[in-house]
Amino acid sequence: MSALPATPVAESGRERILEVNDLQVQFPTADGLVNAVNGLTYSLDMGRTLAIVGESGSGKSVSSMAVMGLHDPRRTRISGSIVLDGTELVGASQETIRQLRSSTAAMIFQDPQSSFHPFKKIGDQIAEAYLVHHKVSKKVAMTRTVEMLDRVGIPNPDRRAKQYPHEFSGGMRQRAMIALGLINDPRLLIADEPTTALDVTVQAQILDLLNDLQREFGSAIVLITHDLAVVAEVADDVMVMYGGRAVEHGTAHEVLANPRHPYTWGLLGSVPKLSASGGNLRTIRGLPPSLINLPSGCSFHPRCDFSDRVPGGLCSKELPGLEVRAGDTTRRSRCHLADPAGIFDAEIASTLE
Amino acid sequence: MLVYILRRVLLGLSVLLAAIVATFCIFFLGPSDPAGALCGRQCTPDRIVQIEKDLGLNKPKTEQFVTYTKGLVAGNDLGGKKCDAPCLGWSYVQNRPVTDMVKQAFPVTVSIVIGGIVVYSTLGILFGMIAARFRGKPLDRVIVGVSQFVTSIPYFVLAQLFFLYAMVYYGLIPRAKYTSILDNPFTWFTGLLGIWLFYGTVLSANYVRYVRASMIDVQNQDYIRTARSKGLGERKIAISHALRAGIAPFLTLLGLAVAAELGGAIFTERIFGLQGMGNLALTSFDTSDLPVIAGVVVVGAVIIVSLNLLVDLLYGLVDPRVKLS
Amino acid sequence: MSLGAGTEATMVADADERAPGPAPREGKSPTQIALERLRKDKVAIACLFVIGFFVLVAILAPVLVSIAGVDDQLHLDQVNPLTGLASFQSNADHPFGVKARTGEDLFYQWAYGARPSLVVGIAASALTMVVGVTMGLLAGFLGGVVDTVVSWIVDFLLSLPFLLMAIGIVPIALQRFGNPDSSGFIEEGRESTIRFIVLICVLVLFTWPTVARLIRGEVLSLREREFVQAARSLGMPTKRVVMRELLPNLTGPMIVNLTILIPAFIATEAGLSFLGVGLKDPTYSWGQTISQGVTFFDSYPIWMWIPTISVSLLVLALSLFGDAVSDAFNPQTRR
Amino acid sequence: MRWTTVVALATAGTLSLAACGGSGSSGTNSNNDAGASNTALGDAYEKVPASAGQRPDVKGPAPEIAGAKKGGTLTFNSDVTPESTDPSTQYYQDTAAIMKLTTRTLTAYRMEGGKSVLVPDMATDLGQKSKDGLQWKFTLKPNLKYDDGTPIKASDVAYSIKRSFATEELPGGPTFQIDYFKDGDKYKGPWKSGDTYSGVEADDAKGVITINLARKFETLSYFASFTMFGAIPKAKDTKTNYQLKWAATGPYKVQSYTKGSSLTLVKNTNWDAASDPARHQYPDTIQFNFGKDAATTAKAIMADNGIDQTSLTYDGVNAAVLQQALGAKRKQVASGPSNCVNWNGSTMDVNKIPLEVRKAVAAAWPIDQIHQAAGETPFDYSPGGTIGAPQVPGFTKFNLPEFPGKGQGDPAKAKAMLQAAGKLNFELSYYYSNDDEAAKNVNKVKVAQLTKAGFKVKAIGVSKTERRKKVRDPKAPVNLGQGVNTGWCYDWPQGDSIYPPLFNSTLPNNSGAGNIRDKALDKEMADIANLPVAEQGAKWTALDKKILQKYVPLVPNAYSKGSMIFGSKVHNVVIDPNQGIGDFPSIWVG
Repeated sequence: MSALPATPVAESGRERILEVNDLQVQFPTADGLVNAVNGLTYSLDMGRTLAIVGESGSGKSVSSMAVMGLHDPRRTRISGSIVLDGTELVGASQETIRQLRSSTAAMIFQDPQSSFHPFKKIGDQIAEAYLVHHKVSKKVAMTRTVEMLDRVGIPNPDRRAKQYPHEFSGGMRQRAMIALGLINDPRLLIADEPTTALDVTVQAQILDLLNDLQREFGSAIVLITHDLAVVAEVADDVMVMYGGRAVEHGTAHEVLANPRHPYTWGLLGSVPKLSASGGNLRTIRGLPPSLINLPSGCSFHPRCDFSDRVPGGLCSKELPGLEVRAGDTTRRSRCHLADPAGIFDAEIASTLE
Repeated sequence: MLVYILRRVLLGLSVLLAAIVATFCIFFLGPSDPAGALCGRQCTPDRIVQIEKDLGLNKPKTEQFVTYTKGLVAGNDLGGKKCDAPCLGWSYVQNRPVTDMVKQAFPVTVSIVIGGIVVYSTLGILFGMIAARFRGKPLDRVIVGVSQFVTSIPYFVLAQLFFLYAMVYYGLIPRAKYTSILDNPFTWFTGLLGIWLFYGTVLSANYVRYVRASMIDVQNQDYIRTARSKGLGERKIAISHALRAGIAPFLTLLGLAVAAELGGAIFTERIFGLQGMGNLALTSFDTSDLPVIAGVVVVGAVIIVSLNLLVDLLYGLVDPRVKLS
Repeated sequence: MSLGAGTEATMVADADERAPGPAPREGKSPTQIALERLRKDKVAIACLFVIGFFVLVAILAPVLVSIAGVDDQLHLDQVNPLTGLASFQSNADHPFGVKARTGEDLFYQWAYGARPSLVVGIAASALTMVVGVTMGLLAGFLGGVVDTVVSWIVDFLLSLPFLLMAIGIVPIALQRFGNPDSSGFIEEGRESTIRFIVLICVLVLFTWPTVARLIRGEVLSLREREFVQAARSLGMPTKRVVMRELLPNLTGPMIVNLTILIPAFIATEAGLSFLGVGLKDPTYSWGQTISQGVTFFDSYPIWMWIPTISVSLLVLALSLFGDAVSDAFNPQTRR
Repeated sequence: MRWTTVVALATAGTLSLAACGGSGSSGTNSNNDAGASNTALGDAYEKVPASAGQRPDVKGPAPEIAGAKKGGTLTFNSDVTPESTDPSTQYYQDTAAIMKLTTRTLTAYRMEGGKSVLVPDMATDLGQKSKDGLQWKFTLKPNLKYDDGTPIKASDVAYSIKRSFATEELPGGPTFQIDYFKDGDKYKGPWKSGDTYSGVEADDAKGVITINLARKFETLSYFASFTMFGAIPKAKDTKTNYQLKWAATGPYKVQSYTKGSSLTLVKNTNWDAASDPARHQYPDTIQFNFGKDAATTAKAIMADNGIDQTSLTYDGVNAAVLQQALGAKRKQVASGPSNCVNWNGSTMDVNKIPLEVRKAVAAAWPIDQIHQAAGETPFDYSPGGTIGAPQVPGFTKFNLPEFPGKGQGDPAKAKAMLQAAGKLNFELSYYYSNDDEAAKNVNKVKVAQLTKAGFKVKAIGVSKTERRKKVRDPKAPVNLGQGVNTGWCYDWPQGDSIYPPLFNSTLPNNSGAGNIRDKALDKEMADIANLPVAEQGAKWTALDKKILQKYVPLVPNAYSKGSMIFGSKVHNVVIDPNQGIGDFPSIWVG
């Protein structure tokens, strides 16, 4: 595992808001120990957007929740280091973490339907977050809430604040969620699939909104998504995760245009194309790995079409490191293949067009 | 909300009406000999005919049903025996209007049930929450274990032992006694407190695990995570977010359980010697005094339907979504 | 845009990632996974042994009583005619003692008493499940008028005071279906059969609505799920949708419910017998024995305690096992 | 027949309530073993002398009981709830005992050293009979008052009697007045037939109540102790609701009454102790709780804590406390003869079963086993082999060898008798309650023994309610256990309230015992009944013997006993042999 200070984008001058080092998250269950995140290292500067992509079970949500300290400490084992705005979170008291939530780091959840309390008014729920961190009257908090609802583009914010979640449409709820995320001007915003449940036009509006807000507040954003189109649109950096590990991490351009890992190829290949008339979608064969018994060596090898090109069965024996490979400058990847760029150019690129 | 209430009331009324029809069919169309029972010991065939005439038992069943229903609404005059509305019929054995007998027994049963509900709701929610909060810890195991154990022992055995040891042999708890709340609220309270505590505690064991599961389920809900992500303290989350959501399904269960509670009250009344509707039904069962049993069943249905309605309305207050449905 | 149909299902399940669910495994249904979990649950296994023990007692009752050398006759000579009680609690001839006054053997009644408990518990809960699930499926899946009617019946039945109705129905059913001869004679065997059937019917009648309500709720939410919608839009016949898509997904709640119902019914049978409207001689039942013996709990404790402990143990084992099953299907509520 | 719990107490724990009021059970003695160890209890019965009959000259007040204290609360708990507390219709032992506290009657029983004698109560004597015996006059003592202080008038007593004729509005009471009083069959009570009735007349100025009879009624003085011979102020009569709040004339008045649940009595300050020879006024409050589970009540009283120390029950000695009652807690039990004789379902239809077979049944009858299976204990019965009860004045107790009144029966001898008569496998058929534990056990015993004796037995199990109807059904196709099948409780201690109601040939089928149809017997009974009361006893004894030997209509099983258990602070609980229940007004606490 690389212990290097790991920032693929060495852009000095910006303040570093988040630094995750060798993060491990495990859940003991009756069936065995679930290794959800296995040695994840990355960092994020203010004003930048990092997209984390990967299949279900790849550890992207789990690692982000760890940043918010949202795992039940009684049933989770976390090791490594998470430094948020200069505060070490691993091993910190619940009170310390609580203070940082929403004020320093806020999270937008993927399902606004279930993420709002069904019995409470939207306005009250948002104002509550403001009241925790500000010693103001309820009235002030409500004014602020209405202001935020207006900011995220909810019409009639006054009236809307007094409504219950079930009276909101999906898009409106998502906007309210964002308003909740931003109410305390957080320095880091983690958005977990913020657009999954929405139709395309609303999606675009929400993404624009996030972009605008980032520009305005200068916050850093972690965007968790499986939607590569979204990634292309908003992300500065992209981290691809598989089996609880990062397998490729670089700028959006690097990762999307010239991916260096067979798993990234698979992801890109499974994106439906408007041009392809009824052609079969390509999917990644096999199923995501069991997090209880991770495959030996490279976790991806059982599903990898290229592992036979690595001599000596190395793929199943040894875990490749996340390193800057020959020909790259900043992007790091985790693969035994000697010449992934060559393979991509020769065999993969054409299929993605 | 008004539409919702109206709908619930209408549904309740239709169910009640059906309950009356069903009760009538079961108890009055079945083979029985009410006139023989009422006739007493100096019985002659003439007298039986006379009684049948008095009670309208010689008329067609449909007409009897109309009379019965009419009696419920407007009262009846059964062969010179005046039976005021709501007339539930005439007790063959006791030679009294059933309504009088039920009126006497009704407040006893309702007192037991309501008091029991208060105790077991409080204890059930309290211990359920504690268990959920300390999930997997020894305290949780103790609470769940004890509740499992208590629910496994037949209630009537527990009640007998409690009565004899706690109330009779050692006199730890005053003997149960019913006085009307209207006469003396204080003795009403003290007289029934022991029963409420016992009945409520035993019954709460049924709900502890339910509340616990419900609270754990709520703990896993997205909106609790959201609340946490806002930086709210655990106490605030537990009380203002989790409890409210966790109680909603409990309320539904409460409505469903009223029928069962009335049943539990039978054992309670019998063992602790309180003259409630359960005891009344059992006594009447023994003397085949069918109108009384039928009356008790109808009133029991009224209690269940109205408590259900109450629970539904409460649920409407807790969960704003139901107003739409 | 999405990553493609192949990963769609797993993406939907992404929400579960934070709460670690079962790790995906190849070719295993939720039931199989649950069974696997059960196999590892020590409490569940212990409960199975207890349940198995009582099942064996019930099945082998004739063998057991002949080994013990006891019968169902009166043994007036076994008790002190003055006090009506036997001088012993347990001896070689009567391991569980004898009843007061009549000296009837209690081991005999205990061994045969295991039968109605289990038969009522299992038969009534199986029937309840069948009726409840059917009605719940109909209401939830067909909706419309059917739903309204079924829901109304559910509301109606749940509004009747169960125990009071049971108290009233039993004697009436006895008279109606007893078919007495000219002298009013109903054979003993026939009467106890009627009581048995009436008891089961009453239990089923008043319990299926609860199950139906639950299943209806499940079906309503399942109906909106993608795979069911897909199956319907593909024109799959309703029957197939129900059998292939809905039922398998209801297995969990059904099994969990079954494990709740069985002990509940066993306890109810005991309670009804205590009130005198349950089972009667010559069908022995534990509830009956308890109700007779409870009077003598201090002077002749073995009479009440053996069946009480048996019922409690069986109910405890069944409900703990039920919890284990429920946990196995739904690890979220795991202790 | 006064109504009582003649059926054996249901085995403890079952929730069935006995249908009728009153106390214990019935019975004979157990086997020899039991008899030996039970001598004390058995003999206690023998020691009770016959009730001393009538004492017309007794005046009030009742003599003080040695050591008795005033004050305190006495609590009665019972499983049984009084059916009706209307003075005109009450006909139960327990209700009569309760109402003795509140309601004075023309005559009353009082306890004199364990004997129960009839004394004048509201009347100055036991009634003055005209020469032809068809007119009786009772004169009220002066200055009698209701609990509200208003004076009791002779017409109030007459009104109370007249109300008892209204059997449609107020069913269930005794009916001797209908049979004996002038035009008794025509008068339908004050509501239907008006206030004027030639059978009962009152003269308020002289305080005289005149009763005109249709035929001689030598034992009317006894009948006059029924509560219908109390006083009811017409203005306060609420008809069917009078039972809920009745005017008091005795030492206690009703403070509150919840039917089926509780009755609270407090001292009646307008009661005049000086004029009442039969009652005391010791406790301040007397509380009755009804519908209390018998077993728990019994256990509580035996445990003797708190309120249970001043509590008692007339539910008999429950099986749950039998061991204590026979041993350590013997002092908390009062037991004594009752007015009932028991034959446990042995009535034989003389028209359907030949005499030889009836004798065989008597020889085989398993008396002791039945008592045991029914759960009857020495507190419920003592051995008895006669139809009449031995405490009836003038009655001489006897034991015929064919009717020992105890023992296990001899099936071998019975079989030999059957064989001799050529009636082997004679079918005996009868009904039993199959929803009653004790009845089922008794049936098992009967079936086993009778089968062993060479009978074919058809035992028909029906519900309790059904059985009540069946045993009185004139056309019932069975030959055993019909009619008055469990036993008889006399209404007053004289043969005319025992034999004619059982054996009169004019009775409808299955409403007496054995369906005997013999005009000669009718005449014999009528003749004895018309003798002066003092002369009747010996004649009835001879008749008893004759009926048993000549007709064999039943097998006497036992003399019943009444038993009460009480807390350690309850005193002077004595069973009235004419009532089978304690004399409540003489009980004190402290």
